[in-house]
Amino acid sequence: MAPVATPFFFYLLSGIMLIGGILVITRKNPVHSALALIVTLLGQASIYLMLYAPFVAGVQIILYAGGIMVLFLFVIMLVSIDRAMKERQFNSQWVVGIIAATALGGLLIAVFTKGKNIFPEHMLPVVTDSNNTQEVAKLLYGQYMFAFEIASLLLLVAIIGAVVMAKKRI
Amino acid sequence: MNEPNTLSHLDLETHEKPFLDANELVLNMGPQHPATHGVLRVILHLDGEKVLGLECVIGYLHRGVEKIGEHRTYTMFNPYVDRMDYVAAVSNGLGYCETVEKLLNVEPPARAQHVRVILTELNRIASHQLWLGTHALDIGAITPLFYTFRDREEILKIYEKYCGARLTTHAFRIGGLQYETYAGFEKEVKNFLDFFRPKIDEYEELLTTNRIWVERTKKVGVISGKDCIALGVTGPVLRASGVKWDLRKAQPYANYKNFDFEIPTGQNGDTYDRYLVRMAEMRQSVRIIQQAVDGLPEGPIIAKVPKVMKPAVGEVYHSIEAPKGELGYFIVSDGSTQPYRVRVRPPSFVNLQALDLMCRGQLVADVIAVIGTLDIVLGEVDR
Amino acid sequence: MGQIIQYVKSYLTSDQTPGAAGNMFWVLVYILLVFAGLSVAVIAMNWLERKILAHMQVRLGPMRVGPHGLLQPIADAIKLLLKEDILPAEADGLIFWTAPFLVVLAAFTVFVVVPFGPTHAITDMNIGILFMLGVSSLSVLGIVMAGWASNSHYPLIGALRSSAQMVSYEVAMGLAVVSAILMTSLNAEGTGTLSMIGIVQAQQVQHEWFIFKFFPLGLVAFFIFAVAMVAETNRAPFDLAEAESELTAGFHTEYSGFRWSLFFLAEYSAMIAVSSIAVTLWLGGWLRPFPNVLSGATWDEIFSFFPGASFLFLAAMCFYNTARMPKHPLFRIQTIGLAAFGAVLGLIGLVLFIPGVRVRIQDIFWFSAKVAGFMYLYIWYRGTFPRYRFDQLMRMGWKVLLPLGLGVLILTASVALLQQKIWRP
Amino acid sequence: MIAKLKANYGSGLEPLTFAAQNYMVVDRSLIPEILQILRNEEQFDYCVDITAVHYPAREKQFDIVWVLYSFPRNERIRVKTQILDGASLPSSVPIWPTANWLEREVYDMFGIKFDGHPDLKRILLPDGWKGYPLRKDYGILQQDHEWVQINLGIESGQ
Repeated sequence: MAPVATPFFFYLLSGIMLIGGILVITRKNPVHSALALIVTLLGQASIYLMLYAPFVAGVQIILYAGGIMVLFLFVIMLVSIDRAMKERQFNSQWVVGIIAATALGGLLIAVFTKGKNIFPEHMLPVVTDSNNTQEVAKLLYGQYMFAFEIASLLLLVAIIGAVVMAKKRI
Repeated sequence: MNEPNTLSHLDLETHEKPFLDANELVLNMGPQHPATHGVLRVILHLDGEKVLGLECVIGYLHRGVEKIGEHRTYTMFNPYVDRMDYVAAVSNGLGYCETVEKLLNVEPPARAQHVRVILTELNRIASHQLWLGTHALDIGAITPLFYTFRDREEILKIYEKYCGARLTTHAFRIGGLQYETYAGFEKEVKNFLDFFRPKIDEYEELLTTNRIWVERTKKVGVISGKDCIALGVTGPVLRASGVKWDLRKAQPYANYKNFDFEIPTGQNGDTYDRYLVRMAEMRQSVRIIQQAVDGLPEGPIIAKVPKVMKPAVGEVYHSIEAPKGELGYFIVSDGSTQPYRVRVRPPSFVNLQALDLMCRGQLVADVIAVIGTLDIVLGEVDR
Repeated sequence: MGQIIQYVKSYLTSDQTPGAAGNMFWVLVYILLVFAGLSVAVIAMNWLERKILAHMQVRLGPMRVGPHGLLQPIADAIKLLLKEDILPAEADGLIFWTAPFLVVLAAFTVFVVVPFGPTHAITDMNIGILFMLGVSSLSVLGIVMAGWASNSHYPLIGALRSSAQMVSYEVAMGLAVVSAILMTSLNAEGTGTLSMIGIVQAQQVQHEWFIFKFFPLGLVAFFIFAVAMVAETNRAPFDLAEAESELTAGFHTEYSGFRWSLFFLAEYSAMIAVSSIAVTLWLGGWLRPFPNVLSGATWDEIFSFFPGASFLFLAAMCFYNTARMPKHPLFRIQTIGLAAFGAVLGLIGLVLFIPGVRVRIQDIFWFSAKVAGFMYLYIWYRGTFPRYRFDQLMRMGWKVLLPLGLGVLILTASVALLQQKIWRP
Repeated sequence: MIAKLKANYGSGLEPLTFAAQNYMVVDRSLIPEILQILRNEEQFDYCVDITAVHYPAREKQFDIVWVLYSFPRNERIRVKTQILDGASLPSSVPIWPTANWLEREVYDMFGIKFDGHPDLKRILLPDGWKGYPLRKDYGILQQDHEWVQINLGIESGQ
């Protein structure tokens, strides 16, 4: 099978993701922002596909694009858009924002320049097509079992918290 | 019965605040909406899908029937009443004719009375059939509509043969009937009864034990008998709330006292009970028609009434049990050929008032079910 | 030139799907075929639904446009295309316009992995079923966008209802699917698969459709899926999102003409898509019925006559009805039309009897026949059931189907584990 | 019953019968009291109808009619009173909730005001309409031309 992981696709998808990300924070209408975020997430799923991780890509689409973002939109649609449009977009904590952005940018540049030493190339063999999902499962339920269960517990706490907050009496 | 006659559990002035002070959603339903049975406009105040309150806007079909009545002679006004509740035109005609007969102090002959009962009860069946079809359609069952219309057609055929019209029949005249029944009338009515009895079972088979139907109708639009009386709600809605009251028994008119039938009642006053009551009423109507057509006497069909009717000065209120409830006429005569004042007490208009009470706290889908179960005809609400 | 012909020819000898073989020419051909077939299926479904529903309701349905209304869907399509495309004032134009395309895109893209036969699929992905669920879940986005962008209350409520409904029923659906996927791992290596073709092949290897596997576990999982899929496609009795008696038309109230017809197209192709999943997962996909009881080359031969025979039967029905047509001159065109239609069907039937065609076509036939069974169920539901209320729908999804799905999943896993331990000590 | 009421109220109340139907003409001032008594003590728990009749020649132009029915007694009675044009009546919504729409209709058609009514506005005619159609001086072809012109955009106003 011919490889699709060419630089052209990488730059195309990254470009789409970047444009989507910028739209998320610049659009005044929250529904537009959410839709732009969905575009970004779909681009991310495509990049997973390029990395030969189809299972993660599929899960990304089902959970984020198809599930979570629908709930986001659900909430946003119920909020009065007119009032949100009138509010000032960027809040006044821009000093903190610039510091955070610079720090993150510096980190990224550092990783990019020194990355060759941190991540040796082709350390992990490319997982073959057929048993990709099984490999993910083995890692998740074998090596990283504890982390996985901790994450589930956290999510459970979040769910209970949400129910308690939404319902006055249970 | 000495406690104050106010509504039991709800204060209809204000409705409770929406959850977390969210904006209440105002949804305008109608006047052009598939499930408002005509041109009813309902303004719904919603919290999500929960109904906090609603307001009916009516009058889109107002034609000033009462005003027209003041400018027509007693005979000329007769066809107009058919245009109010156009799915039960015969009942309207019966109520009007009987009221004027009371004013004139005439008694229609026995044969006319029998034919009147037959046609009126056929009309009750037709009206309930139309109700069942549209009500089921509102709740999402599309098939019963076609079954009921297929069978209603047979009734309309009998009307067409008798008086030439199918819907606005103008079947009765003041003092009796204009036309003798056509040859084979009795046989056709009997045939219809034999044809129709299994059809009621067919309707019930489709709906009565259908899980979704039961879930959609039980405990929906509940109204107690006390609230019904306070709001003046009559007809099957009142009977489904457990009040055994039917004008045909309580204050018999025409010659209903000669016939043997029962008043079906419900206990819970919910949409399902109203459905059962109406189904049972159709069976009772079949029973009445059977007795009437079996004992149809020979004789004249119209009493002696003057060509130009000039009733004595006075006023009369008379009401009958129309398919939808108490249909009353209040006619004031000033001794001339035209009524001085005609007032129609429409059952649909008064019953519609209960919509707000019945829908509070329910969901949007239930509003549709309740509008359907009240069985309103906008022609009668607006007149 | 010769190279191109060589390229085109090279696929014919391979036993893979064109996608897996990497042959772009055949991929395109398959895409066109699937797209055309789907459009024809939607048109046929439109006619059949109206006709079957009509006969359930003691009426005739379309009878005027063409013999027995056969040309009605075409007339409808022309009408819809010629209608004015209305953009409501103060609607969000861009989202309003893109929403129907997104829905159609999602509904059609899933057919990339639907296996009509062991090699009759556009491609075979190793995450096939996940891809189908994922892409079909994107159509919710289109519906939400359509409802919000219309800037009107009925579409908004319709969109809210339909998205809530689809998101909740996806969970139960996913659980049912997982329990079927677990069953694919019952082989010598103990490795399951997510590939659509692999799932059917697993049923072939195990000599059992998954609906009968671990009776009644497979059946229950199938039942959960069958309920969830009706809810997922917003069809009666779960058609609250477009309940015409409550919300006039739900999320597509404000749409007209071409864009409305896109929603229509998407709804019907989504119905076919979820039915395809059900057929693939539980009903043995393209496998013919009774492969175990009636096995052997003779039975294979006999079953391969079915496709042609069914078309001939339809043709015979057409000719019978042609003979019953009124003899009035006004009906002459209709009579000729019906006879011609019968002739076309008969011709197709005869072509399907050619030995070479017969063997290749039967996979597609059995798959389509099973899907058609589901389509009939959809119509039957619509003719029979009243509509659920929203809270009842949610209660059923979360309180009945979800625990049931979890239970089935756990039981299936335990039974599968036990069997594997005994089978492979 | 009627005799008892007659004994209590004397000249303010006049019992009458026409075509075997009982009704009583009551003085305007006694109306709230009589209705309350009929509802609470005489068990007339169902208000069938409220309507009015216009007599332009009289000094007291309007007849208001309450049609009442008692479930326990299975009996009907009509209460009638006469009022001047422009005079108002106490609302009977607190006594019979059904009076709400019935009184609105009387207001809509005759312009008679009911004090204490929770929401007295037109019911069948549109809100801005001028004139009260069921008064005798309102012609059968008469319309509120201005309203039609403004709200329906019909030039002729018909």
